[in-house]
Amino acid sequence: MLKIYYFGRLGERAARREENLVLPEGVTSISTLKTWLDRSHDLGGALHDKSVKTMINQSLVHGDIALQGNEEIGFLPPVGGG
Amino acid sequence: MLKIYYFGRLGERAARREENLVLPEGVTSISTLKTWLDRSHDLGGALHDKSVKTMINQSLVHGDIALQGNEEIGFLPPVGGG
Amino acid sequence: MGFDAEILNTGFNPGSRLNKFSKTCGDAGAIASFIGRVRGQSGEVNQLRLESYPGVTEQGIEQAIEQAQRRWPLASVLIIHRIGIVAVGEPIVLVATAAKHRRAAFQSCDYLMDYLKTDAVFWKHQSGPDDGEWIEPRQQDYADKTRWSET
Amino acid sequence: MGFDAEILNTGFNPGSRLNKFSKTCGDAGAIASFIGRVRGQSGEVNQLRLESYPGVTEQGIEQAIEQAQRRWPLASVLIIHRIGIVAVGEPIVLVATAAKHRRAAFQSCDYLMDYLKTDAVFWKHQSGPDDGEWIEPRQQDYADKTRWSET
Repeated sequence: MLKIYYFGRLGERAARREENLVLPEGVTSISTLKTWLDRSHDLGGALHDKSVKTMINQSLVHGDIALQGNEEIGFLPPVGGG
Repeated sequence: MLKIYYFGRLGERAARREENLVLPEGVTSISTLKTWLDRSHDLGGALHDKSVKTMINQSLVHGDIALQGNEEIGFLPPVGGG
Repeated sequence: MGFDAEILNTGFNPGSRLNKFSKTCGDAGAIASFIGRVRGQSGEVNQLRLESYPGVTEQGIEQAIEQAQRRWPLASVLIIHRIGIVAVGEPIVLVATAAKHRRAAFQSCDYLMDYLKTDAVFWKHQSGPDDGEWIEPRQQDYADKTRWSET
Repeated sequence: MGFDAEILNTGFNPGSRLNKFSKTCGDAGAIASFIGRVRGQSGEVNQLRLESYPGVTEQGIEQAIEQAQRRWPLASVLIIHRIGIVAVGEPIVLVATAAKHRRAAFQSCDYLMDYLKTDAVFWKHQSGPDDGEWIEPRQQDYADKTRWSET
Protein backbone atom coordinates (compact mmCIF):
# COMPACT_ATOMS: atom_id res chain seq x y z
CA MET A 1 0.00 0.00 0.00
CA LEU A 2 1.21 3.50 -0.84
CA LYS A 3 0.72 6.23 1.72
CA ILE A 4 0.31 9.58 0.01
CA TYR A 5 0.39 13.05 1.59
CA TYR A 6 -0.78 16.27 -0.05
CA PHE A 7 0.48 19.36 1.75
CA GLY A 8 -0.58 22.99 1.74
CA ARG A 9 -2.58 24.08 -1.28
CA LEU A 10 -2.24 20.58 -2.81
CA GLY A 11 -4.38 19.21 0.01
CA GLU A 12 -7.09 21.68 -0.87
CA ARG A 13 -6.81 20.92 -4.56
CA ALA A 14 -6.95 17.15 -3.99
CA ALA A 15 -9.67 17.53 -1.35
CA ARG A 16 -7.66 15.28 0.94
CA ARG A 17 -4.51 15.59 3.04
CA GLU A 18 -3.60 11.90 2.80
CA GLU A 19 -4.73 8.64 1.33
CA ASN A 20 -3.77 4.99 1.18
CA LEU A 21 -3.56 3.53 -2.29
CA VAL A 22 -2.79 0.14 -3.80
CA LEU A 23 -0.34 0.73 -6.64
CA PRO A 24 -2.71 1.14 -9.61
CA GLU A 25 -2.26 -0.99 -12.70
CA GLY A 26 0.24 0.54 -15.09
CA VAL A 27 1.79 2.77 -12.39
CA THR A 28 5.42 1.78 -11.97
CA SER A 29 7.20 5.02 -11.08
CA ILE A 30 6.72 8.35 -9.37
CA SER A 31 6.12 10.05 -12.70
CA THR A 32 3.37 7.66 -13.82
CA LEU A 33 1.88 7.89 -10.31
CA LYS A 34 1.68 11.70 -10.58
CA THR A 35 -0.08 11.42 -13.91
CA TRP A 36 -2.50 8.81 -12.54
CA LEU A 37 -3.31 10.91 -9.44
CA ASP A 38 -3.64 14.04 -11.51
CA ARG A 39 -6.27 12.41 -13.66
CA SER A 40 -7.97 10.60 -10.78
CA HIS A 41 -8.33 13.70 -8.55
CA ASP A 42 -8.63 16.28 -11.30
CA LEU A 43 -5.52 18.20 -10.13
CA GLY A 44 -4.95 20.15 -13.35
CA GLY A 45 -1.28 19.17 -13.55
CA ALA A 46 -0.49 20.45 -10.05
CA LEU A 47 1.74 17.50 -9.10
CA HIS A 48 3.91 18.00 -12.18
CA ASP A 49 4.38 21.70 -11.38
CA LYS A 50 8.07 22.54 -11.04
CA SER A 51 7.51 24.22 -7.66
CA VAL A 52 6.19 20.99 -6.13
CA LYS A 53 8.79 18.78 -4.47
CA THR A 54 8.39 15.05 -4.05
CA MET A 55 9.56 12.96 -1.13
CA ILE A 56 9.71 9.18 -1.04
CA ASN A 57 9.98 7.76 2.46
CA GLN A 58 10.73 11.29 3.69
CA SER A 59 13.67 11.84 1.33
CA LEU A 60 13.60 14.36 -1.49
CA VAL A 61 13.75 12.74 -4.92
CA HIS A 62 14.41 14.23 -8.33
CA GLY A 63 13.51 12.74 -11.69
CA ASP A 64 11.64 9.50 -12.16
CA ILE A 65 11.97 6.76 -9.54
CA ALA A 66 10.57 3.23 -9.65
CA LEU A 67 7.98 2.38 -7.00
CA GLN A 68 7.52 -0.88 -5.10
CA GLY A 69 4.03 -0.03 -3.89
CA ASN A 70 4.77 0.25 -0.17
CA GLU A 71 6.29 3.73 -0.08
CA GLU A 72 5.31 6.84 1.81
CA ILE A 73 5.02 9.63 -0.73
CA GLY A 74 4.78 13.34 0.04
CA PHE A 75 3.92 16.13 -2.38
CA LEU A 76 5.23 19.46 -1.10
CA PRO A 77 4.38 22.89 -2.52
CA PRO A 78 6.76 25.77 -1.59
CA VAL A 79 7.32 25.92 2.16
CA GLY A 80 7.74 28.73 4.65
CA GLY A 81 6.51 32.27 4.52
CA GLY A 82 4.64 34.58 6.77
CA MET B 1 25.68 73.13 50.41
CA LEU B 2 27.37 71.07 47.69
CA LYS B 3 26.19 67.50 47.16
CA ILE B 4 29.04 65.39 45.86
CA TYR B 5 28.85 61.87 44.40
CA TYR B 6 31.80 59.55 43.84
CA PHE B 7 30.94 56.65 41.51
CA GLY B 8 32.57 53.31 40.86
CA ARG B 9 36.21 53.05 41.82
CA LEU B 10 36.20 56.71 42.94
CA GLY B 11 33.81 55.80 45.74
CA GLU B 12 36.24 53.19 46.95
CA ARG B 13 39.16 55.55 46.67
CA ALA B 14 37.34 58.34 48.54
CA ALA B 15 35.89 55.87 51.06
CA ARG B 16 32.47 57.43 50.52
CA ARG B 17 29.84 57.39 47.79
CA GLU B 18 28.48 60.83 48.58
CA GLU B 19 28.93 63.74 50.89
CA ASN B 20 27.49 67.16 51.66
CA LEU B 21 29.99 69.96 51.78
CA VAL B 22 29.90 73.69 52.45
CA LEU B 23 31.96 75.35 49.75
CA PRO B 24 35.42 75.50 51.38
CA GLU B 25 37.27 78.76 51.64
CA GLY B 26 39.24 79.47 48.48
CA VAL B 27 37.21 77.02 46.39
CA THR B 28 35.47 78.96 43.62
CA SER B 29 35.35 76.55 40.69
CA ILE B 30 35.15 72.87 39.80
CA SER B 31 38.90 72.74 39.25
CA THR B 32 39.79 74.21 42.63
CA LEU B 33 37.17 71.90 44.21
CA LYS B 34 38.83 68.85 42.67
CA THR B 35 42.19 69.91 44.02
CA TRP B 36 40.70 70.56 47.46
CA LEU B 37 38.90 67.17 47.56
CA ASP B 38 41.99 65.41 46.27
CA ARG B 39 44.06 66.75 49.12
CA SER B 40 41.32 66.36 51.73
CA HIS B 41 40.54 62.70 50.89
CA ASP B 42 44.02 61.69 49.70
CA LEU B 43 42.80 60.73 46.22
CA GLY B 44 46.19 60.75 44.52
CA GLY B 45 45.00 62.98 41.68
CA ALA B 46 42.12 60.67 40.76
CA LEU B 47 39.60 63.48 40.16
CA HIS B 48 41.91 65.21 37.70
CA ASP B 49 42.40 61.98 35.72
CA LYS B 50 41.38 62.47 32.08
CA SER B 51 39.12 59.39 32.16
CA VAL B 52 36.97 60.90 34.93
CA LYS B 53 33.97 62.92 33.78
CA THR B 54 32.37 65.64 35.84
CA MET B 55 28.68 66.47 36.02
CA ILE B 56 27.20 69.58 37.58
CA ASN B 57 23.49 69.30 38.31
CA GLN B 58 23.46 66.13 36.19
CA SER B 59 24.93 67.78 33.09
CA LEU B 60 28.37 66.93 31.76
CA VAL B 61 30.80 69.84 32.02
CA HIS B 62 34.18 70.39 30.43
CA GLY B 63 36.90 72.75 31.57
CA ASP B 64 36.66 74.93 34.63
CA ILE B 65 33.28 76.15 35.83
CA ALA B 66 32.50 78.59 38.63
CA LEU B 67 30.55 77.17 41.58
CA GLN B 68 27.81 78.85 43.64
CA GLY B 69 28.03 76.35 46.47
CA ASN B 70 24.60 74.73 46.05
CA GLU B 71 25.35 72.39 43.15
CA GLU B 72 25.06 68.64 42.82
CA ILE B 73 28.41 67.38 41.57
CA GLY B 74 29.12 63.89 40.22
CA PHE B 75 32.52 62.39 39.49
CA LEU B 76 32.19 59.55 36.97
CA PRO B 77 34.92 57.08 36.06
CA PRO B 78 34.47 55.17 32.74
CA VAL B 79 31.02 53.57 32.55
CA GLY B 80 29.72 50.31 31.19
CA GLY B 81 31.44 47.02 30.70
CA GLY B 82 30.85 43.45 31.59
CA MET C 1 22.85 22.25 27.76
CA GLY C 2 20.04 21.39 25.43
CA PHE C 3 19.23 21.61 21.74
CA ASP C 4 15.51 21.14 21.41
CA ALA C 5 12.90 21.58 18.72
CA GLU C 6 9.20 21.20 19.42
CA ILE C 7 6.27 21.29 17.05
CA LEU C 8 3.11 22.01 19.03
CA ASN C 9 -0.52 21.99 17.97
CA THR C 10 -1.55 23.80 21.14
CA GLY C 11 -0.73 27.25 22.46
CA PHE C 12 2.34 27.86 24.58
CA ASN C 13 3.56 30.47 27.04
CA PRO C 14 6.72 32.12 25.64
CA GLY C 15 7.83 33.68 28.92
CA SER C 16 7.59 30.54 30.97
CA ARG C 17 9.25 28.49 28.24
CA LEU C 18 12.06 31.04 28.13
CA ASN C 19 12.52 30.89 31.90
CA LYS C 20 12.65 27.09 31.70
CA PHE C 21 15.12 27.34 28.83
CA SER C 22 17.39 29.66 30.78
CA LYS C 23 17.83 26.91 33.38
CA THR C 24 19.41 24.71 30.68
CA CYS C 25 21.97 27.32 29.67
CA GLY C 26 24.59 26.60 32.31
CA ASP C 27 27.13 29.35 32.52
CA ALA C 28 26.01 31.16 29.34
CA GLY C 29 25.74 34.89 29.99
CA ALA C 30 23.79 35.80 26.86
CA ILE C 31 20.32 34.60 25.89
CA ALA C 32 18.74 36.00 22.74
CA SER C 33 15.19 35.15 21.84
CA PHE C 34 12.56 35.90 19.29
CA ILE C 35 8.79 35.57 19.48
CA GLY C 36 6.79 35.65 16.27
CA ARG C 37 3.08 36.31 16.54
CA VAL C 38 0.20 36.33 14.07
CA ARG C 39 -0.27 39.84 12.83
CA GLY C 40 -3.74 41.08 11.98
CA GLN C 41 -2.98 42.87 8.73
CA SER C 42 -5.36 45.83 8.48
CA GLY C 43 -7.74 43.91 10.70
CA GLU C 44 -8.22 41.41 7.90
CA VAL C 45 -6.41 38.29 9.03
CA ASN C 46 -8.48 36.25 11.43
CA GLN C 47 -6.17 33.31 11.85
CA LEU C 48 -3.36 31.27 10.43
CA ARG C 49 -3.54 27.53 9.87
CA LEU C 50 -0.19 25.79 9.77
CA GLU C 51 0.69 22.35 8.49
CA SER C 52 3.89 20.41 8.98
CA TYR C 53 5.18 17.13 7.59
CA PRO C 54 5.74 15.14 10.79
CA GLY C 55 9.25 13.75 10.82
CA VAL C 56 10.49 15.81 7.90
CA THR C 57 9.78 19.16 9.57
CA GLU C 58 11.57 18.17 12.79
CA GLN C 59 14.55 16.80 10.90
CA GLY C 60 14.92 20.03 8.94
CA ILE C 61 14.86 22.13 12.11
CA GLU C 62 17.37 19.87 13.82
CA GLN C 63 19.71 20.23 10.85
CA ALA C 64 19.37 24.02 11.01
CA ILE C 65 20.28 23.90 14.71
CA GLU C 66 23.34 21.79 13.86
CA GLN C 67 24.36 24.36 11.24
CA ALA C 68 24.02 27.11 13.83
CA GLN C 69 26.16 25.12 16.27
CA ARG C 70 28.86 24.82 13.63
CA ARG C 71 28.82 28.58 13.05
CA TRP C 72 28.63 29.82 16.63
CA PRO C 73 29.69 28.49 20.04
CA LEU C 74 26.24 27.88 21.52
CA ALA C 75 25.37 26.59 24.94
CA SER C 76 21.70 25.83 24.23
CA VAL C 77 19.03 26.31 21.60
CA LEU C 78 15.25 26.06 21.84
CA ILE C 79 12.81 26.24 18.95
CA ILE C 80 9.07 25.97 19.48
CA HIS C 81 6.82 26.22 16.43
CA ARG C 82 3.06 26.05 16.30
CA ILE C 83 1.02 24.05 13.85
CA GLY C 84 -2.77 23.98 13.60
CA ILE C 85 -4.92 27.06 13.97
CA VAL C 86 -3.31 30.14 15.50
CA ALA C 87 -5.34 33.28 16.18
CA VAL C 88 -4.23 36.88 15.67
CA GLY C 89 -1.86 37.98 18.44
CA GLU C 90 -0.91 34.45 19.48
CA PRO C 91 2.70 33.27 19.30
CA ILE C 92 3.60 31.05 16.33
CA VAL C 93 7.27 30.64 17.04
CA LEU C 94 9.82 31.02 19.81
CA VAL C 95 13.55 30.79 19.13
CA ALA C 96 16.00 31.10 22.02
CA THR C 97 19.76 30.78 21.82
CA ALA C 98 22.30 30.93 24.62
CA ALA C 99 26.01 31.61 24.36
CA LYS C 100 28.87 33.03 26.36
CA HIS C 101 28.78 36.35 24.51
CA ARG C 102 25.85 38.22 23.05
CA ARG C 103 27.03 38.41 19.43
CA ALA C 104 26.81 34.62 19.00
CA ALA C 105 23.42 34.56 20.73
CA PHE C 106 21.93 37.35 18.58
CA GLN C 107 23.33 36.10 15.28
CA SER C 108 22.32 32.48 15.77
CA CYS C 109 18.79 33.48 16.81
CA ASP C 110 18.51 35.68 13.71
CA TYR C 111 19.92 32.87 11.53
CA LEU C 112 17.44 30.30 12.84
CA MET C 113 14.51 32.67 12.31
CA ASP C 114 15.61 33.18 8.72
CA TYR C 115 15.62 29.39 8.29
CA LEU C 116 12.16 29.10 9.83
CA LYS C 117 10.75 31.83 7.59
CA THR C 118 12.10 30.52 4.29
CA ASP C 119 13.13 26.86 4.35
CA ALA C 120 11.40 25.20 7.28
CA VAL C 121 8.79 22.66 6.22
CA PHE C 122 5.61 24.49 7.13
CA TRP C 123 2.66 25.58 5.04
CA LYS C 124 0.67 28.55 6.17
CA HIS C 125 -2.88 29.37 5.27
CA GLN C 126 -4.09 32.81 6.15
CA SER C 127 -7.79 33.39 6.42
CA GLY C 128 -9.82 36.53 6.67
CA PRO C 129 -13.51 37.15 7.19
CA ASP C 130 -14.33 36.15 3.63
CA ASP C 131 -11.66 33.93 2.15
CA GLY C 132 -8.10 32.77 2.56
CA GLU C 133 -4.85 32.03 0.81
CA TRP C 134 -1.71 29.97 1.15
CA ILE C 135 1.24 32.24 1.85
CA GLU C 136 4.83 31.89 0.75
CA PRO C 137 8.05 33.68 1.76
CA ARG C 138 8.29 37.38 0.95
CA GLN C 139 11.22 38.58 -1.14
CA GLN C 140 12.52 40.18 2.08
CA ASP C 141 12.69 36.74 3.69
CA TYR C 142 14.86 35.42 0.87
CA ALA C 143 17.03 38.55 1.05
CA ASP C 144 17.45 38.11 4.81
CA LYS C 145 18.56 34.56 4.33
CA THR C 146 21.24 35.27 1.71
CA ARG C 147 23.06 37.37 4.31
CA TRP C 148 24.35 34.17 5.89
CA SER C 149 26.11 32.87 2.79
CA GLU C 150 28.23 36.00 2.68
CA THR C 151 29.54 35.92 6.23
CA MET D 1 2.62 50.79 22.88
CA GLY D 2 5.16 51.52 25.56
CA PHE D 3 8.74 52.69 25.81
CA ASP D 4 9.91 51.88 29.30
CA ALA D 5 13.18 51.77 31.16
CA GLU D 6 13.44 50.44 34.69
CA ILE D 7 16.42 50.37 37.03
CA LEU D 8 15.80 47.75 39.71
CA ASN D 9 17.74 46.95 42.84
CA THR D 10 15.87 43.67 43.28
CA GLY D 11 15.69 40.55 41.14
CA PHE D 12 13.17 40.23 38.34
CA ASN D 13 11.59 37.43 36.33
CA PRO D 14 12.54 37.84 32.66
CA GLY D 15 9.88 35.50 31.30
CA SER D 16 6.98 37.06 33.11
CA ARG D 17 8.22 40.56 32.27
CA LEU D 18 8.45 39.52 28.62
CA ASN D 19 4.91 38.14 28.67
CA LYS D 20 3.69 41.38 30.22
CA PHE D 21 5.64 43.36 27.62
CA SER D 22 4.09 41.41 24.77
CA LYS D 23 0.67 42.65 25.86
CA THR D 24 1.84 46.24 25.16
CA CYS D 25 2.97 45.45 21.61
CA GLY D 26 -0.36 45.83 19.86
CA ASP D 27 -0.28 44.37 16.40
CA ALA D 28 3.52 43.91 16.27
CA GLY D 29 4.36 40.47 14.93
CA ALA D 30 8.01 40.41 15.94
CA ILE D 31 9.42 40.58 19.47
CA ALA D 32 13.16 40.27 19.94
CA SER D 33 14.66 40.07 23.38
CA PHE D 34 17.94 39.66 25.16
CA ILE D 35 18.69 38.49 28.66
CA GLY D 36 22.15 39.12 30.09
CA ARG D 37 23.17 37.11 33.14
CA VAL D 38 26.18 37.18 35.43
CA ARG D 39 28.69 34.66 34.16
CA GLY D 40 30.87 32.81 36.63
CA GLN D 41 34.20 33.09 34.83
CA SER D 42 36.14 29.89 35.56
CA GLY D 43 34.17 29.60 38.77
CA GLU D 44 35.87 32.73 40.04
CA VAL D 45 33.22 35.43 39.95
CA ASN D 46 30.92 35.29 42.91
CA GLN D 47 28.85 38.34 42.22
CA LEU D 48 28.59 41.67 40.49
CA ARG D 49 27.81 44.90 42.26
CA LEU D 50 26.32 47.58 40.04
CA GLU D 51 25.98 51.29 40.67
CA SER D 52 23.93 53.82 38.74
CA TYR D 53 23.64 57.60 38.91
CA PRO D 54 19.92 58.00 39.62
CA GLY D 55 18.41 60.40 37.11
CA VAL D 56 21.39 60.45 34.80
CA THR D 57 21.31 56.70 34.11
CA GLU D 58 17.61 56.73 33.27
CA GLN D 59 17.96 59.76 31.05
CA GLY D 60 20.75 58.11 29.07
CA ILE D 61 18.71 54.96 28.51
CA GLU D 62 15.67 56.97 27.46
CA GLN D 63 17.79 58.84 24.92
CA ALA D 64 19.10 55.52 23.55
CA ILE D 65 15.53 54.30 23.16
CA GLU D 66 14.66 57.51 21.30
CA GLN D 67 17.64 56.95 18.99
CA ALA D 68 16.40 53.41 18.33
CA GLN D 69 12.93 54.74 17.54
CA ARG D 70 14.42 57.14 15.01
CA ARG D 71 16.30 54.30 13.31
CA TRP D 72 13.60 51.62 13.27
CA PRO D 73 9.79 51.58 13.26
CA LEU D 74 9.24 50.17 16.74
CA ALA D 75 5.97 49.39 18.46
CA SER D 76 7.35 48.99 21.98
CA VAL D 77 10.62 48.81 23.88
CA LEU D 78 11.36 47.55 27.39
CA ILE D 79 14.68 47.81 29.18
CA ILE D 80 15.16 46.46 32.69
CA HIS D 81 18.60 46.81 34.27
CA ARG D 82 19.69 45.63 37.68
CA ILE D 83 21.73 47.63 40.14
CA GLY D 84 22.98 46.44 43.52
CA ILE D 85 24.38 42.97 44.12
CA VAL D 86 23.66 40.35 41.45
CA ALA D 87 24.77 36.75 41.93
CA VAL D 88 26.20 34.43 39.27
CA GLY D 89 23.47 33.13 36.97
CA GLU D 90 21.01 35.90 37.80
CA PRO D 91 19.74 38.26 35.09
CA ILE D 92 21.31 41.72 34.98
CA VAL D 93 19.51 43.06 31.97
CA LEU D 94 16.47 42.43 29.81
CA VAL D 95 15.94 44.27 26.53
CA ALA D 96 12.81 43.61 24.49
CA THR D 97 11.82 45.31 21.26
CA ALA D 98 8.67 44.86 19.22
CA ALA D 99 8.12 45.75 15.58
CA LYS D 100 6.05 44.74 12.60
CA HIS D 101 8.91 42.80 11.02
CA ARG D 102 11.70 40.88 12.65
CA ARG D 103 14.65 42.74 11.16
CA ALA D 104 13.75 45.95 13.00
CA ALA D 105 13.14 44.02 16.21
CA PHE D 106 16.45 42.15 16.08
CA GLN D 107 18.55 45.14 15.08
CA SER D 108 17.09 47.53 17.63
CA CYS D 109 17.51 44.98 20.43
CA ASP D 110 21.14 44.45 19.40
CA TYR D 111 21.67 48.23 19.18
CA LEU D 112 20.27 48.87 22.65
CA MET D 113 22.42 46.10 24.15
CA ASP D 114 25.48 47.69 22.58
CA TYR D 115 24.51 50.97 24.22
CA LEU D 116 24.00 49.29 27.59
CA LYS D 117 27.36 47.54 27.39
CA THR D 118 29.45 50.56 26.46
CA ASP D 119 27.80 53.91 27.17
CA ALA D 120 25.09 53.33 29.75
CA VAL D 121 25.82 54.96 33.09
CA PHE D 122 26.57 51.91 35.21
CA TRP D 123 29.65 50.90 37.15
CA LYS D 124 30.27 47.24 37.70
CA HIS D 125 32.37 45.70 40.40
CA GLN D 126 33.15 42.04 40.03
CA SER D 127 34.15 40.12 43.11
CA GLY D 128 35.64 36.69 43.57
CA PRO D 129 36.41 34.62 46.62
CA ASP D 130 39.50 36.72 47.42
CA ASP D 131 39.25 40.16 45.89
CA GLY D 132 37.46 42.23 43.29
CA GLU D 133 37.84 44.76 40.53
CA TRP D 134 35.92 47.45 38.68
CA ILE D 135 35.29 46.35 35.11
CA GLU D 136 35.11 48.41 31.96
CA PRO D 137 33.96 47.65 28.40
CA ARG D 138 35.94 45.06 26.46
CA GLN D 139 37.45 46.04 23.12
CA GLN D 140 34.79 43.78 21.57
CA ASP D 141 32.07 45.95 23.10
CA TYR D 142 33.50 49.07 21.48
CA ALA D 143 33.86 47.20 18.18
CA ASP D 144 30.23 46.05 18.37
CA LYS D 145 29.09 49.58 18.92
CA THR D 146 30.91 51.12 15.97
CA ARG D 147 28.82 48.90 13.67
CA TRP D 148 25.92 51.29 14.09
CA SER D 149 27.69 54.37 12.81
CA GLU D 150 28.28 52.62 9.49
CA THR D 151 24.71 51.62 8.75
